[in-house]
Amino acid sequence: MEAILFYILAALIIIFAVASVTSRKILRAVIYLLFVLISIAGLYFLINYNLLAAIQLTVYAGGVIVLFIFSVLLVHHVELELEKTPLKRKIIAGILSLLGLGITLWSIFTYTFKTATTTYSSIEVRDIGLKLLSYGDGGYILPFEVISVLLVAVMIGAIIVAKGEKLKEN
Amino acid sequence: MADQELETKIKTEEYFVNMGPQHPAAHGVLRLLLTIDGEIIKNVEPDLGYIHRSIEKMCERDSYQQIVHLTDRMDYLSSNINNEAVCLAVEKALEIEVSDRVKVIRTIISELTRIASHCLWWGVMGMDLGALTTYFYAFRDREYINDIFEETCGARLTMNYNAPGGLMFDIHPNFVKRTKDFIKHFKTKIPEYDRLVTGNVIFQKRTKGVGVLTKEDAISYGVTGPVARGSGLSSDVRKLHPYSAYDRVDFKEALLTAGDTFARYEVRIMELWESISIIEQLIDNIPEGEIKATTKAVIKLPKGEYYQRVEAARGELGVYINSTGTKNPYRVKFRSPGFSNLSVLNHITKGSKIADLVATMASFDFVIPDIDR
Amino acid sequence: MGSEAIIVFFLAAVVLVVGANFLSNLISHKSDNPQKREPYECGVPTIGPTWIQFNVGYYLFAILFLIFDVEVAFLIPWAVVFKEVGTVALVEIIVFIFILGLGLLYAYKKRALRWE
Amino acid sequence: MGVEKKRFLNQFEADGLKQVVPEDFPGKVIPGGNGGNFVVTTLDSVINWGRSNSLWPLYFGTSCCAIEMMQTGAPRHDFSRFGFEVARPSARQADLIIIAGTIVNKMGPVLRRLYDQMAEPKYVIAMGACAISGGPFYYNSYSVIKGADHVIPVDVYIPGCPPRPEALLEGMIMLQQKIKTENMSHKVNPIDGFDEGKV
Amino acid sequence: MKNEDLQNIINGLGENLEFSTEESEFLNVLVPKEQLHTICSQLKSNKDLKFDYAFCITGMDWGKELGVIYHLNSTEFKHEIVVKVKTEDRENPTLDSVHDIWQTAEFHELEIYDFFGIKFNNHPKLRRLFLTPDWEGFPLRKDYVDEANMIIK
Amino acid sequence: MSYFSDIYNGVKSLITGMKVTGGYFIHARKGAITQQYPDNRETLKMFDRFRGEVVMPHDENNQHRCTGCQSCEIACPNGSIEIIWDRAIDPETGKKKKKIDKHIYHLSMCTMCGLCIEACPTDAIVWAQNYENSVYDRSYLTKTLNQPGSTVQAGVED
Amino acid sequence: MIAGINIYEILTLTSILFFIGLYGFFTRENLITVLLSIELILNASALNFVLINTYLYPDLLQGAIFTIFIIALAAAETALAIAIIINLYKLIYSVEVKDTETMKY
Amino acid sequence: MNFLIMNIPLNITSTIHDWIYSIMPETAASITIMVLIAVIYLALFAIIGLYLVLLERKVAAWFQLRLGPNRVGPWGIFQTIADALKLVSKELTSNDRIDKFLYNLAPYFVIVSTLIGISVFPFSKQFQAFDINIGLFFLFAVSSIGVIGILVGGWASNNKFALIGAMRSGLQTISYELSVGLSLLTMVLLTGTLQLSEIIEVQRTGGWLILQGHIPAIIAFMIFMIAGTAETNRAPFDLVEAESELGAGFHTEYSGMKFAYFFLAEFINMFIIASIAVVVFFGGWLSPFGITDGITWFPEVLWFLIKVVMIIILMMWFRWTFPRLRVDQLLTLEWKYLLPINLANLMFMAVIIWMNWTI
Ligand code: SF4
Ligand code: SF4
Ligand code: SF4
Repeated sequence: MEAILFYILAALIIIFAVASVTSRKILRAVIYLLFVLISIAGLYFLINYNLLAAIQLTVYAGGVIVLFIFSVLLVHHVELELEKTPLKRKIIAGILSLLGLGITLWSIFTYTFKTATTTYSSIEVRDIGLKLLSYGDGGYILPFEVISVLLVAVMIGAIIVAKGEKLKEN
Repeated sequence: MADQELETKIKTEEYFVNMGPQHPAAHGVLRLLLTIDGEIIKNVEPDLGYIHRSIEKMCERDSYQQIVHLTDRMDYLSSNINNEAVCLAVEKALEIEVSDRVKVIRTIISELTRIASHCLWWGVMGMDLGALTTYFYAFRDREYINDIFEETCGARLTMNYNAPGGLMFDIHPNFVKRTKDFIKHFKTKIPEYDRLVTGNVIFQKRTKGVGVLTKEDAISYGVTGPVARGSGLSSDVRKLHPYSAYDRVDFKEALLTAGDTFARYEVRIMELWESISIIEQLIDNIPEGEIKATTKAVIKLPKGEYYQRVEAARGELGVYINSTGTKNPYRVKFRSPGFSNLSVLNHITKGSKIADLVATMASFDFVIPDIDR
Repeated sequence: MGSEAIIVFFLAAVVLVVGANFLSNLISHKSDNPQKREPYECGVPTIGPTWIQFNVGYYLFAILFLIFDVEVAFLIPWAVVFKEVGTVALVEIIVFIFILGLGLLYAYKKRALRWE
Repeated sequence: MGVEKKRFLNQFEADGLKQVVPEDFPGKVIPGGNGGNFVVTTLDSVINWGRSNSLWPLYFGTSCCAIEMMQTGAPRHDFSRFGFEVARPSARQADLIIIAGTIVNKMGPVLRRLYDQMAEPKYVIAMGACAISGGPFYYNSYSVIKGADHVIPVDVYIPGCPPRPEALLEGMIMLQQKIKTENMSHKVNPIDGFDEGKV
Repeated sequence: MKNEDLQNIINGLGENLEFSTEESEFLNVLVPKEQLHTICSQLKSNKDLKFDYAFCITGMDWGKELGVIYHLNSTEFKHEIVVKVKTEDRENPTLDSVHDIWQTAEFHELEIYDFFGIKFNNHPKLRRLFLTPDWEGFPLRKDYVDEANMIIK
Repeated sequence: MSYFSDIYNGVKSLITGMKVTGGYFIHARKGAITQQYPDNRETLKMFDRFRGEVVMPHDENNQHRCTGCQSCEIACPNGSIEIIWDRAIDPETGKKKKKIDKHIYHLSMCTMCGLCIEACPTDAIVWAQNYENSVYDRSYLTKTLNQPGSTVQAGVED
Repeated sequence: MIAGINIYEILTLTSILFFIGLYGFFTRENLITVLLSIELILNASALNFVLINTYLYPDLLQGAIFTIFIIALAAAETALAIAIIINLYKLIYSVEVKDTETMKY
Repeated sequence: MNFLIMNIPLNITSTIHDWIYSIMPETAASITIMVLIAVIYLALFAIIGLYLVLLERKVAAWFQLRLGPNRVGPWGIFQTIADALKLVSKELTSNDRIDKFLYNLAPYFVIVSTLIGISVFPFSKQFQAFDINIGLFFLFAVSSIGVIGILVGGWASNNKFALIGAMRSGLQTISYELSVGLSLLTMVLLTGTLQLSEIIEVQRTGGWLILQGHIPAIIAFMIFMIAGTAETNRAPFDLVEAESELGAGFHTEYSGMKFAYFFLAEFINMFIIASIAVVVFFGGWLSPFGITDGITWFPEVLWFLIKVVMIIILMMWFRWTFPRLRVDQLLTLEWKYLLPINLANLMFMAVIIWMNWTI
């Protein structure tokens, strides 16, 4: 049954990804992307990385997509359609992508992965939390702090960009 | 899309929104054409006439008794006050002196009408600001007044109780008792209104400093009624040109100077107290007297122009009658308080948000048929 | 055994909801006229372009939200293990929130949180 | 003062007492009872039960009658007892227009537009003399439409100026009765042929 | 202030002013239409008059002439007068707008335009206020006929 | 510090407001003044001055008091009353006399102003207190007040 | 680990996703849609991290934690990019890639 | 992760369970059972939604001195059924210039996201569809995508009121989501787990969390209630469909079933928020002071529902008392008051736990 679900999700991911990069209505493209993201969250659920799935949903679906929608709402209108890409460019890009895909797949399939033999158990939030807060080997306490700096940097950057001239006024 | 096309399409960051004629905050059928940028209002253009019923034209073909019933339908919330205005004008022209009894009854009923009107306004103001319960509490209290009216006048809203020369008929024997009961009841309710709305932090934040109207603007725009008094412009006709029994009662003119939505709110609440005190002063000693001075069956006003004003719930209502001596008036003009108040709306809501516009409009207490006539 | 139950639940929900709508479409009574196909705006035709451009305030909040959202995502594992880890976690989070607090303060000072 | 009068519970009962309409009586007259002659099936009766008990009105009070309409919603009369209190600000979601007040020439197209934009099934109640015939503004007025049924088909008329809240409730109950006799497969849209004068 | 005093002051403001107090409780001033704007602005600015509050502006059809009646009041001195202005041109009546003196006039002039067809020079945006933009005729004129809408009793 | 006092005062005012509504909520059944129309149809009496509809009372001999003087028609501001009259020979005096054929009353237009009743010299028409007049078809609202075959009461003169 | 699915199938999926993103990146004319394509690419790689972690080193957590960081970075990047795009739009009223070239002058 | 198949101690459940397994291959059987559960939950969902609507109307009436619906069935209990029937049989309208796909998608989005949310609640010890190990966070995640439906629906309607409403909605939901998340996190510090059933277990021994957590818990509860009310777009935060300003707001163009979905979702969202509050602050299905712990047959569901209804009535009380905020005040409230207080409160709580001040 998991296999069936996997195939369903994979199909959804690919279909909506294609739809997302080809749709000529911009908000639809965003929504298709949202479906891709939700399906990926589904995959995470399937392998029991529940925390990841939830983060994917919160940050991506709830945050990034909302931000996208906001920007679309700001710059686009429901009756407006995107410009057509020249066919030539499409073909070239298509061929290039297919080529790249072929090479990647070829290299993947010619490599034998040592699939792990240890029995696999689902991840608890605890494990991740402990990892994030340990500073020994394999601990991530530093990146954790750095992320906060990054976030603040982004915040300040965004405010400066967004406010532009208005910032100088006050 | 070509660049120019895009540019012409987007450069206008402003857009138009119709608010009304069918809109919950339109107080009936006012249509405002809003020019908006984001949520900021750039311009408010009222479009009237969605309830323009040509009352002024109709008056030119009606007899003076018949005009009275039309005025009920103008500002239906202060219907009795409107009736009174026409009757007073006719009586002034005919030089009829109505009896004290009529004067006192008229005053009491007018004040009751004012209370009913302000009650409705309070309920609707709360509703416009999102506090829906106010509407029900206010209508509960209105219901008592309606009972008083219905018992005495036979109708709840459009009473047509005044007639040129007096009243249609005498008050009902229960009138005094009912009115006193109501006053007693209502005195406990106004503090409740205050607790529920006036002190509320959200309400204060929504109304204080919103839609500020200065005294100069109030004068220039000819604003009247509680709106003017909220801006410090003394304009109470009951004080300035007393009519009926107002010269024999003691009351204060509600006057505040802040000029914002909250001040207008406060003024009306103060007026509720004043109305109660006026009724209390009169209700116990209604003098005896004629209920209706005899008039001819066909009333003809002497040639001339007559202007009578009264203080309706929304402000000064002026009735201008131009008579050529026939049984119909030559020209009747109602100077409705809402009309001039409306003209100031654009001026004071420019630059505020949609929500502020709604709050300001609620504090103006428009009755659209009164504006449109 | 994975969390596929959630996925199945999701699919079932979608099917049922869409089905109900389909049913409703089937039994409802219909009529058509040109006015019905226009946007509803208080009973009068819309005026001017329906293009609405909002001012910058809107998306700045979305950006700030995104940033704090990421923060919440990071705080969750922290919160779960806080009792176990103890002092390190406390120091860690104080620094973390302090830095973000600085950002918030900056935004506040620059009136980015004021919507005009 | 005052005389009690018999009330006709069922309007069809009153048929015998119907008066001849004077020739020059203004306005189109819409006969009542839409589809009332058909057999009502079970499914119909279930759906009719739902529809009749869930009439969500649109805010459409133009003048004085609107106050009585509000009064009907207020504690004393409380039309929420019947489930009518869910007033929708958008025509798309409403089932019923209560025309409470005068309809003037400028408002006519708006009313029509609102009616057109409502989703089926939709019903109309004309409340008050103005909405029925122009009422006090029938003669001498240059701007009042002489009856809302010149603009849209009306299901129930409630005379009065303004009608008492009880009268409005009675009108709504009558509308419920009317809905209960509807038959889905034979339902004709009242608006069909309305503009051509076929009724 | 007494009507006579008012009359004396106002008389000095312009020429050909007609005064009357008959048939009215106020002092009526009939102003030639050319002088309307100047006199009105002086009525407001004159420090003894200060008519700053226009409480009623009425359009009027006297049968022969069309015109406007301004009821003015001074919020400071509480005295009141009536200013009248007439124009005989029924085809294309034009008067000066006083909206820059009393801003309330902006709306009232719209109403008068709507009902009487009197055009006001310098009015910011003259439009149909109450009636539909394509309405024919001006209903409050005495010679208005409208067979379609108006049923005469 | 105003930051915290703002919060305190704000919350306090909100709670004051909630007390008012909460009080009503607790006394919900007692405070409700709702009438149970239509269940109370039997007991629901209008005030005796209530203006429901204009009617013309007839006595047991099917006689009314209307002389057909048309005062009401003239007084009515909006033409809700139309009188169709006739002349008939009075059997007693032998003189030709005005008499009503039909006293038509448009309930659909009546504004309940009461002017007709004030105007009627013979008190032939009075207010009825019925308030339930809804119809499906507006032609029901045009009524003939005098019953078929009715006559004027003896001795009523205008 | 997903029963019945081996790592090749999963890697195929992620590669396809990656190249769809790449295709979009090349063909799209609009800045926002370009950004969408970038999101696709990022997601493909994040998915890869997780899956390789699951399949090859189920006892470690590096993949998962890295994915969290990737998501955080993606969010940060999007936030800034959107801020820039909207600012651009306010300047030249367009978010088309080709129009941005006018910015050079 | 546990997947409890509603182990209601009734024979009939297990009979059905066995029977399904007996007639089908295993995979099909488990799918069937999941679908069955889904269907049961959806039915529950509809019933809860409809009766919450009725409750709202009744409660509103009681606040307003009225009686509320009481004619359709005894005490009006069939009122909302009639409404539902009406809405099902109502025409679905749309206008010409919409984006068809997105317009139709939006209501599903909103309703499905709330539906998923309801599935993780422990109504009682046994009565829980999924006991997912990230329970709270999952709820938070799911609720964060519901807003997309509103945004998209408002945009796709091609209606100005709808667009303004949608914009406001987006702004409001994303802002207040932070406060919801952070106030819940404050409590997670106490429990050390996100799993809902375990959160309740923690409270079995230590008392309800709102008592365990002293002042910070109370502050967190207050913030949660405010933010939760805002999340569900209810008054005083109902700017999205502020009637007096925007008419019907983002769903101006929707009718019939689609409108019903939005309408229902609002109420289910309220239920979700109340349920979270009950689970996190008031001990879920635990009886107060363990008064019914000894009684084995006592349906613990009842406690859960009673508590939820109390919280819901509290939210309704807000709605029927307060005026609506203005957009900028809404934002000020969140970004100037709630968020900083919340962060401080979180640290306060951390310090309290670190110092072991808990009861
Ligand atoms: S019927 Fe009477 S009360 Fe109703 S709107 Fe007309 S005039 Fe007003
Ligand atoms: S009550 Fe008034 S409107 Fe009605 S018939 Fe009598 S006079 Fe006419
Ligand atoms: S009802 Fe009265 S007024 Fe009217 S015609 Fe008869 S007698 Fe005359």
